[in-house]
Amino acid sequence: MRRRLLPSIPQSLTVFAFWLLMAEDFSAGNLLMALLLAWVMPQLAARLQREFARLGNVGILVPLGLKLIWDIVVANITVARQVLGPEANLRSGFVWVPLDLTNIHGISALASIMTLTPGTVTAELSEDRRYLLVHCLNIDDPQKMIEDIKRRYEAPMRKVFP
Amino acid sequence: MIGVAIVAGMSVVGLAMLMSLWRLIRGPSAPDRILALDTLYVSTIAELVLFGMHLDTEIYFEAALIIAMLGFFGTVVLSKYVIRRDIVE
Amino acid sequence: MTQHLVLAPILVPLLTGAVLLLLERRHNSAVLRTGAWIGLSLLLAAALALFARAAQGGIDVYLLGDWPARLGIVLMVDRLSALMVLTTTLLAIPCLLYACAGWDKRALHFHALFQIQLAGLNGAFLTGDIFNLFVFFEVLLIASYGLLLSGGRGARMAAGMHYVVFNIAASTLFLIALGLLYGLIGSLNMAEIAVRMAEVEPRDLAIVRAACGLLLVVFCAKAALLPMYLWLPETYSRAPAAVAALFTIMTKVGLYALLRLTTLVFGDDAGAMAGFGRDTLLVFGMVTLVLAGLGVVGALRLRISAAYLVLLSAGTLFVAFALAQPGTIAAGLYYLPHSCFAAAAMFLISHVVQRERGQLGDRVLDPAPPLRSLTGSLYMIAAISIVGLPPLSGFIGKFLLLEAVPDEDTGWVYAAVLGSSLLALIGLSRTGTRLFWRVEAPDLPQPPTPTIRGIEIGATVLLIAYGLAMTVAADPVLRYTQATAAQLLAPAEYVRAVRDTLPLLREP
Amino acid sequence: MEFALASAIGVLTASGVYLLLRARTFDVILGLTLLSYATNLLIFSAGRMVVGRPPVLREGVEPVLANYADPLPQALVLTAIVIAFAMTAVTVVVAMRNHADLHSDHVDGHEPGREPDDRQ
Amino acid sequence: MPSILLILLALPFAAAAAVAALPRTLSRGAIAWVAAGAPLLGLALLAALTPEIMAGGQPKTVLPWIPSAGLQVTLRMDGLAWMFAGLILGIGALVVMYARYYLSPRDCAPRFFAYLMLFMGAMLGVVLAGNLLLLVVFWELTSISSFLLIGFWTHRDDARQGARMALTITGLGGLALLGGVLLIGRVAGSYDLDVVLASGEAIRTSAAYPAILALVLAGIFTKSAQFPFHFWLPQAMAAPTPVSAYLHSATMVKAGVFLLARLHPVLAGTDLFFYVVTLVGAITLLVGAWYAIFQHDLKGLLAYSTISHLGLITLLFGLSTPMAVVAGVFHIVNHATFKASLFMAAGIIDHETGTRDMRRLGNLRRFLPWTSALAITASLAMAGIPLLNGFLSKEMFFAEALQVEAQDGMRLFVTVAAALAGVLGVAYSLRFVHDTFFGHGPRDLDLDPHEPPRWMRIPVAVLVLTCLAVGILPSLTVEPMLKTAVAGTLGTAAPDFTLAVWHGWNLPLAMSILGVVGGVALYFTLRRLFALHDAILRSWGKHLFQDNIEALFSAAGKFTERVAAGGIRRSLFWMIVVVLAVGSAPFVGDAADRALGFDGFGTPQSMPLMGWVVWAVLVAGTLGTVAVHGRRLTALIVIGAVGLMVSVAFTFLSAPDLALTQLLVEMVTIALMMMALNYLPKQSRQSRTRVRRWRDALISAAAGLGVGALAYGVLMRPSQTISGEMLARSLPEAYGANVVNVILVDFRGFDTFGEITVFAVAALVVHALLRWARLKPDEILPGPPVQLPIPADLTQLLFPLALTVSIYLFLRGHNAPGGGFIAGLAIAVPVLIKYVLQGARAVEATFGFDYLRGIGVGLIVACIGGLGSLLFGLPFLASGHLDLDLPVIGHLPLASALVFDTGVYIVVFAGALLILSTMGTVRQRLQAEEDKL
Amino acid sequence: MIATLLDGFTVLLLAVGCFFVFLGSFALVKMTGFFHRIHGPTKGSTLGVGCILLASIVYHTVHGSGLHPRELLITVFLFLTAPVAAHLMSRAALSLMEGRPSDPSTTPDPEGHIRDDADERAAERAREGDASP
Ligand code: NA
Ligand code: NA
Repeated sequence: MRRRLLPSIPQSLTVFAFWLLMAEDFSAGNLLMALLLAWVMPQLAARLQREFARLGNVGILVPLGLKLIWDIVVANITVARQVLGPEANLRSGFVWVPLDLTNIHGISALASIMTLTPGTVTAELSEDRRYLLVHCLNIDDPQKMIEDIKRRYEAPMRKVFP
Repeated sequence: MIGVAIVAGMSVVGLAMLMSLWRLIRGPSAPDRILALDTLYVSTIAELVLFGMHLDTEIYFEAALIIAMLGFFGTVVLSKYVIRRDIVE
Repeated sequence: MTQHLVLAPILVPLLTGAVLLLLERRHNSAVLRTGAWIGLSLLLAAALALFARAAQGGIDVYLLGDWPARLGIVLMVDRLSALMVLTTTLLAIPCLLYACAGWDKRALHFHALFQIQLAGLNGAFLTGDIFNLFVFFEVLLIASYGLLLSGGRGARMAAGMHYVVFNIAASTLFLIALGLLYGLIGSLNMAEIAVRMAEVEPRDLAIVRAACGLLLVVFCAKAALLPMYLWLPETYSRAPAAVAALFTIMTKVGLYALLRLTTLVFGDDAGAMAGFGRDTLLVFGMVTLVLAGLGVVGALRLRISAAYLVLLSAGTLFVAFALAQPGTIAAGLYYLPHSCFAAAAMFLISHVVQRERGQLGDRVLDPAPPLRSLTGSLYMIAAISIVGLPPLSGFIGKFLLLEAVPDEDTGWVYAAVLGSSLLALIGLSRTGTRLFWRVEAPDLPQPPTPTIRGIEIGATVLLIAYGLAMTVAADPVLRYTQATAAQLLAPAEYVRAVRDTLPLLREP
Repeated sequence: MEFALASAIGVLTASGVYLLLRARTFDVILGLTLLSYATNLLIFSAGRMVVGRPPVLREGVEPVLANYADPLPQALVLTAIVIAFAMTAVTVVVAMRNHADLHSDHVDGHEPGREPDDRQ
Repeated sequence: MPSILLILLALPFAAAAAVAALPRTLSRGAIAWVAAGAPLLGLALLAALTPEIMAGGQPKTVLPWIPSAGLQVTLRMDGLAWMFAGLILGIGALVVMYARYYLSPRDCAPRFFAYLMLFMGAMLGVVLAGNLLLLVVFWELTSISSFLLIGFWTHRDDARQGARMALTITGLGGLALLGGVLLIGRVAGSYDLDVVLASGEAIRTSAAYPAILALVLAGIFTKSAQFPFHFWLPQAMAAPTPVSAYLHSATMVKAGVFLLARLHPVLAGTDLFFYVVTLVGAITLLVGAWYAIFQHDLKGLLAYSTISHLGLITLLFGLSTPMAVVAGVFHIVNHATFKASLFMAAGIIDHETGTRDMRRLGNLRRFLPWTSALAITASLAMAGIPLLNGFLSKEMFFAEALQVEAQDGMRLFVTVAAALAGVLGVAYSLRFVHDTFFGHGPRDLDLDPHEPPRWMRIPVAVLVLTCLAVGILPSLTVEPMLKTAVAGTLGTAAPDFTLAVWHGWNLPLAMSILGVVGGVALYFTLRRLFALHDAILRSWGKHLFQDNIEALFSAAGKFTERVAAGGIRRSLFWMIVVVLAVGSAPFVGDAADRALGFDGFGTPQSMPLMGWVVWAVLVAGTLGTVAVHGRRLTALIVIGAVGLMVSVAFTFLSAPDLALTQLLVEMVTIALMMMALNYLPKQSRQSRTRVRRWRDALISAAAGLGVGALAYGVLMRPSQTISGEMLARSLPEAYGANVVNVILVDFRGFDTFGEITVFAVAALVVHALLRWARLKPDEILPGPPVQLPIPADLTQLLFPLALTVSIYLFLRGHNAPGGGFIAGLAIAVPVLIKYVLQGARAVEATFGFDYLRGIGVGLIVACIGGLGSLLFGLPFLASGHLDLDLPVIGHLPLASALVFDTGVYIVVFAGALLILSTMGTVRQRLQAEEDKL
Repeated sequence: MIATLLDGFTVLLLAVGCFFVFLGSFALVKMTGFFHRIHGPTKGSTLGVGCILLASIVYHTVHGSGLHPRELLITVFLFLTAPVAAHLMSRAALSLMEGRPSDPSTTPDPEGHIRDDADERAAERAREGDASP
C-alpha cells in the first residue's frame, strides 16, 4: 500500500525540496504544489522506470559527503599541479577496478565519485558490471590505487546501497 | 573591490570560453570536441552567473539551469552517436 | 455571434484537422472522409456567408484578444479577403473530391494536412497583421510540404527538397524584411504600417525602401516572379494531382500579399513610398509571362505544361497588379479564381491521362494510343479557358486586363499578354493533338485497362463548371471585383476601419 | 555594441548563405540553421540593444520602455525560432528520404551530369 | 420572346449539341437531317427577315452579358450580315447534304456534324455580331471549330499538322484582332458596332490608328490567308472535303474579308490603308495564282486559287472606291458559289477514283460525265469566262484597277497585277479542267470510277446553276441582294449601280480576252517547258512556318530545360542576386553612410567584456562551421557552440525567454541532425569547381555585408514602437509580469496559435515521411545495442526533476521566463534522453503516450482556450482572469490564457517527441518489417 | 564588518572558481590526448562553477534581493551530471580506440592491467582520419 502511494520516499523528498528551492516561495499554495508534485512525480517515475534505489544506512552519507568535498578540493589541486606541470612526467594508463558493489545505483555513485576525485576518470563499466575501467592521469601503483578506492568509497557505498 | 573581482572573473572565464572554442575547432577527435563543447557549456554558466552578479539581477537563473541540463543532454546525444551511430536503439 | 464568423475559415479547418488526427488511428478512411467533408461543408458555408457580408461593401475588423488593433492581431474581412477565402474553399472541394478517389489512403495524414493547409491559406487572406501573415504563410507552406511529400517517393522527394529549401530561404528573407520593417516603422499592423509609411522621414527613406523591397521580393518569390520561378515547374509537376490542383492557389497567396501591400502600404497616399516597386514589377511580370509561354511550348509532359500555365497566370496577375489601375486590378481579381480553377483542372486531367496511358505517363512525345474522347474534351475546354480563347473565363479576364491598361503601357503589355497567349496556344495545341489525337497503330504498347473513377472525372468537371459559371455570370463577378479594386485603391477606408474598431471591454 | 551585433549578424548571414549554396543536403541544412540564427538576431535587433533589463515586470519599476527591453521583437523571435525548428525538421527528413530514395545526397537528388531518375 | 436573330444564332449550336448527343450507331442520314435542320430552319428565318433588310432595316437584339465591361450579346443584321448569313446557311445546307454521302461509315458522323454545326454557329456569330468584342469571341470560335474540323481525321499526320498550323496562324490573328478591337473600343468609347461605325473619323485620326490598323489587318489577313500568312490554307486541305468546301470557299476564309468589309467605313480612306491592303491583296493574288498552276493535288490547286481570289477581294477593298467595294462584295458571293462547287466536285473525284493527284487523273469526262460537266462549268466561272458569275466581278475588278486614284506607279502596278491575275487564273483553271477531265488517264486507280450517288451531285448542281443564273441574268438574280449587302457595308456611301453582262467593247473586256488567250498560251507553254508533272514548287511559307515552329519548340524546350535544370542552387542563387539588387538599389546615388546611420543618428553603446567574448566565440564558431562543414559530425558540434552563444547573446541582451527557447530548440535540432546523419554520408564531397566556390563566397559576403549594414542602420536609429503600451498594459489587463509571455499568449496569441500549428504539422510531416520509409543507415556498428547503465541510472534520477522543472517553467511562465513552449520542450528533451540511454522499446513500453493524438488534443485544447471568451461575448483569445482567495492556499491569480498555454504545452511536447521518436526508430521499424518477412 | 567579511569570502570564492574554470579549459588546450584532457574540465570546471555559484548566492544575499538558494540547484545539477558526462565521453573515446583495454570478463586476469596510452594516442590519431571526420 505504501509502495503504491509513495513508491519512493527519497524521491518524494527530493522533488519537494527541489520545487520549493526553485520557486523560492514558501506560501501555502506553493507548499501544496510541492506536496502534490512530491506525490505525483514518483508515481509517474514508477511507471517509467523499473526499480528505485533501495537505501540502506543513509547516515553514512554525511561523513562520506564531507570526505568527498575534501577529496574534490584535493583532486582539483592535484589536477592543477598536473595540468600546469610538464605533461611528460605523467604516467597515465587504464586500470580495471573490480567491484564488490552489485547495486547499479551504487555503481553509478561510485563511478561519479571516482571521476570527481584525484586523477581518475571512469570510462566504462564491464558488461557483467563487475569491473570499472578507470583512466588515471598519474599512477605509480595501480594495486594501491584500487585498494584505496575500494576502501575510501566503495565500502561506504555498499552500506548505503546494500 | 568585489565589482573589480567580478569583472576580472568575467575576463578569466571569457578566456576559458575562448580556449574551449579553440579545442572545439581544433579537435582532433570527435570526443575532444564533445568535451570542448561540454566545457564551453560549463564555462558559459559561470559567465552568466558572473554577469548576473555584475548586473545585480537574478533573471539568468532559468537560463543557467537549462544550460546545465542541456549541456549534459547534448553530451549524451553526441557521445551516443560516436559510440553507436544510432542514437536511439 | 456573426462577428465571430471571420474566425470560421481558420478555426473550422484547423479543428477539423485536429479531430481527424484523433480519429486517424482507430477509424477507416470512410470516417475520415466523412469528417473531412463535414469540415469542408462548414467552411463553405462560412466562406459564403463571409462573402455575402463583404459584398455589401463594409470592412469587418475582428480584434483578437479584444486588444486594439495596434497592440494585438486583427482579422480583416474586406472584399478581397472574402473573395480569396471563397476561391480557396471552392477550389478545395474538387481537390478533396479527387483525393477521395484513393490518394487520401496512400498519403499518411492527408486529411489533417489538407484541412490545415486550408486553415493556413484562409489565415493568410484574413489577417491584417504582417507578422501574422508570415505565420500563416508558414502554416500553409508546411502543410503544403506534407501534402506534396506524404506518400511520395523518388523524384518527388527531389522536387520536394527544392520546394522546401527555396521556401525556407524565402521565409528567412521574409523575417529579415519584417525585422527591419518593425525596427524602422515600429508596428506590425498593416494599416498602422501604411499610416506610418506615409510619414517616413526623408533620411530614413533609403533604408525603408530596402526593407520594403526585400518584403516585396519575398512575395514575388512565393508567387514565382522571374527569375525566382525555377522552383515551380518541378514541384507542381511532381505533386500528386489533387495536391497540385490545390497548389494553384499557392502562388496566388504571394500575389495576394503583393496586392494588399502595394495598394495599402504603397498606395497613392503613401507619400514618398507611393507606387513603390510598381514599374519593376511590371517589367518582370511581362518577362515572366513570356518565359512561361515558352515553358508551355517547350514542355514535354502535360503536367509540366500545367505548371507553366500556373506561372503564366502568375505573370498575368503580376502585370495586372503592377499596373495598379482600378480596371487592371478588377480584371486581375476576375482572372485569379479562373486561373486557379483552370490550372487545377489541367493538373487533374494530366493525372487522368497518366493513368490512362499507364507507364507512358503524360509524356507528350511518346507515340501512344489515343485517349478517351471525354478526357480530350475536358482538356480542350480547360486549354481554351486557360489560353484565353473565347468565350471562356480566360478570355474575359484577359480582355478586361488589356482593356484597362493605361495608354502609355499599352504596347508592351499587349505584346506580352497576347504573345504569351499565342505561345500557350501553340504549346497546348501540340500537346493536345499529340496526346488525344493518336494513331491507332497495332504495334503500340496497349495501356492497361484504365481505372478511371467517376469521382475523378467529376472533380475535373466541377472545376470546369466553375469556369463556365464565371463565364456566364461574368457580370456580377466583375462588378464584385470592380468594387474590390475600388476598395483597395481607397486604403484610407481600410485604415479608418482598423482604427475605428474599438475593443469591447478594454480601453481603446 | 551595435557594431558587434550587426557584424555578428553579417557573419552569420554570409556563412549561412555560403552553406546554403552548397550542393549537399546536409550543408544546406547547416546553412539554414546559421541563417535562422542571423534572422533571429536581426529581428531581435529591431528592439535595439538593451543590457540587463529583461521585460519581466518588477515591482517598483515603472513599466515603460526606458526600464525594460522591447518585448515585442522577443516574442517575434520566439515564434521565428519555433518555425525555423519545424522547417529544419522537415528539411532534415526530406534530405534523409532524398538520400534513401535517390541514392544521392546532392540537393537536386542526382549527381550533376547524371540524369535524374524519372520514377514517381 | 427571344428575337429571331437570337434563334437564328442559337440554331446551329442547338443542332451541334443535339447531334453530339446522338449515338454513333444511328444512320448517317438521320444524323445529317438533324444537322441540316439548323441551316434549313435558319434559311427560313432569314427569309422571314429579308423584307425588313431589303427595306433598309437593321434588326438588333441586345442581351446583357458583361455590361459593366461593355461586352454585350448584341446581334444585329444589316445587308452585309444578311448576305453572309445567306451564304453560310445556304452553302451550309448543301455541305451537310453532300457530307452525308461523303463520310464513310468509319468516320464518326455525330462528331463531324457537331463540329460542323459549331463552326456554322460561330460563323453566323461573326456576321451577326453587333458588338466588336462579341465578334472577336465568335471569330476565335471559328478558329477553334475549324481546328477540330481540319483535324477531323486525327489519325492522319497531315491533318494534325494542318489543323495545328491553321489554329496557330488564325489564333495569332485572333489575338491581334482582340488587341485591335480593344484599341478601337478605347478610341470609340464603345464596342457597339453602330457606335464604332459612326466613329470612323475619330479612329482614323487617333494616334492609335496605325496600331489599330496593323492589329485588325493581322486578324483579317491571317484569317483570309493573305500573303505572307497564306500557307496554312493549303495545309488545311487535309480536312474532309465537305469541310474544305465549306470553310475554305464560303465561310472561314471569308470571315477575314467580311471583317474587312465590315470595318471598311471605319478603317478605309487613308493612304496607309490603301497601300497596305492593296499591296498585300495584289501580292496574294499573284502568288496564289502562280502556285495554283503547279499543284498536283486537286484540292491544293483549289486552295491556292482560293488564296488568289481572296487576294483579289482584299485588293478590291484596298482600292476603297465605292464600286471597288461593290465588286469585292460581289466577288465574295461569286467565289463562294463556284469554289464550293469545285471543292465538292474534287471531293467526288477523290471519292470515286481514290486520288486527287492530277498526275494520275485525266479523261474523267468519260467516267463521270455529269460531274465533269458541272466541274468544268464551275472552273470556267473561276477563270472568269462570260456568262458565268466570275466574269462579272472580274470585269468590275479590271475596271476599278484601271481607275485607281494614286500615283502612276501604283496604278500601273495594280493594272498589271490585274491583267496578270487574269492570265494566271485562266491558266490554273485550264490545268484543273484539262488535267482532270481531258487528256490521257486515269492511271493506276484502285477504284473503278463512276458517277456518285445523285444526292451527292445535287449540291454541286445547285451551286453551278447559281453561277450560271447570276452570270446570265445578274440584274434579276443578284443585283437587289448585292445592293442590300453594299448598303449594309457602306451605309450612306453606297453607290447606285446596275449589273449587266454586256458593257460594250471596253478596256476591261480587252483585259479579259487577253487573260483568256494569255492563260491558254501560258498553260500550254508551261506544260511544255517545265513538264508540269514533275514540277514541285515548295511552299516556302509552309516550310518557313514549320521550320520556325519546330525551331520554336526545340528552342523553347532547350531554353526551359537549361533554365529550369539548374536545380536548387540556381534558384537560390537568383533569389540572392535579386535580394542584393533590391536591397542595394535604394542606396545607389544616396550617401550610404547617412542612410545607414553611420552618421549622426545615435551614439553606439559601449560593450561589456562579456559581450566581446560571446561575439568572438560566435563569430569564430560560425566561421569554423563553414570551414569544417564537409566533416559533418564536427560541423554539428561546432554549430552547437554557435547556438549556445546565440542563446547567451539573448540572455545578455535582456531576453531570457529567447535564450531558453533557443537552447532547447538547439538541443532538439542537434539530436535531430545526429539522427539524420546516421542515414546520410558522413562527409560532404567538395564541389570541384573552384569558380563556383569563389562566386558563392563573393555573393555570400555581399549578402552578409548588406544584412549587417541594414541591421546596423536599424540599430542606430531611435526606435518608435508600440510596445511601451504593451509593457504598461501587461500586468493590469493581461495579468502577467513576463511581457514576452503575455505577448505570446495574449496580445499576439494568434501568432502562437499559428506557430504551434506549424510545429504540429512539422511533426506530422516527419511522421508521414518516415512511417513507411525504408531507410538504411549509412553505417551499422556490429554488436548488440550498447548498454550504458551508469548514465541510464542518472537519468532515472534526473527525469522527475526535469519534469518538475518543466512544470515550474510552465506555471511560472506568465510571470517569469518560461511558458508552454519552453516547458513542453523542457520535458521533451529528457524523454529524448531516455530514448537515447534506455532504447526506444523500453521507453515506449513504459511510457505509452500516443504522440499523434497528443498533437490533436493539444490543438483542440488551445482552440478551446481561445474560444472560451466567446461565451462572454468577447473575441477569440480574449483573456479572462480569476483571482481566487482560497482558504489554505491564499491568493491564487489565474489567467485564462493558461488554458491556451496548456494546449501549447501539449502540442509542443507531443510534436517534439513524435519527431524525435519517429526519426530515432527508423531502423527499428525496418528491422521489425524485415523480421515479419 | 560581517559584510566586509562576506565580501572577502565572495572574492575568494570568485578567485578560486575562476581559477578552476580557467584551469579546466587550460587543460583542454594544453594536454595532448583525450584522456589527458578530460581530467581538467571534469574536475576543474565543475568545481569552479560550483564556487562561482556559491559566490553568487552570497553576493545576492548581501548586495541583492536576498537569499536565493535556488542557485544551489544548478550546482547540484552540475555535480550530478559532470562525472557521468565525463564517463560517457570517455566511453565514446574508448569506442574509437584501437587496442582498447579488453573487457575483463573475457580476459582471465584483468587486474593490474596497465597500459601506457602513448601508443593508443597514436592509434587514435590514425583513426581520426576516417572515423572522426
Ligand atoms: Na535509431
Ligand atoms: Na546548444
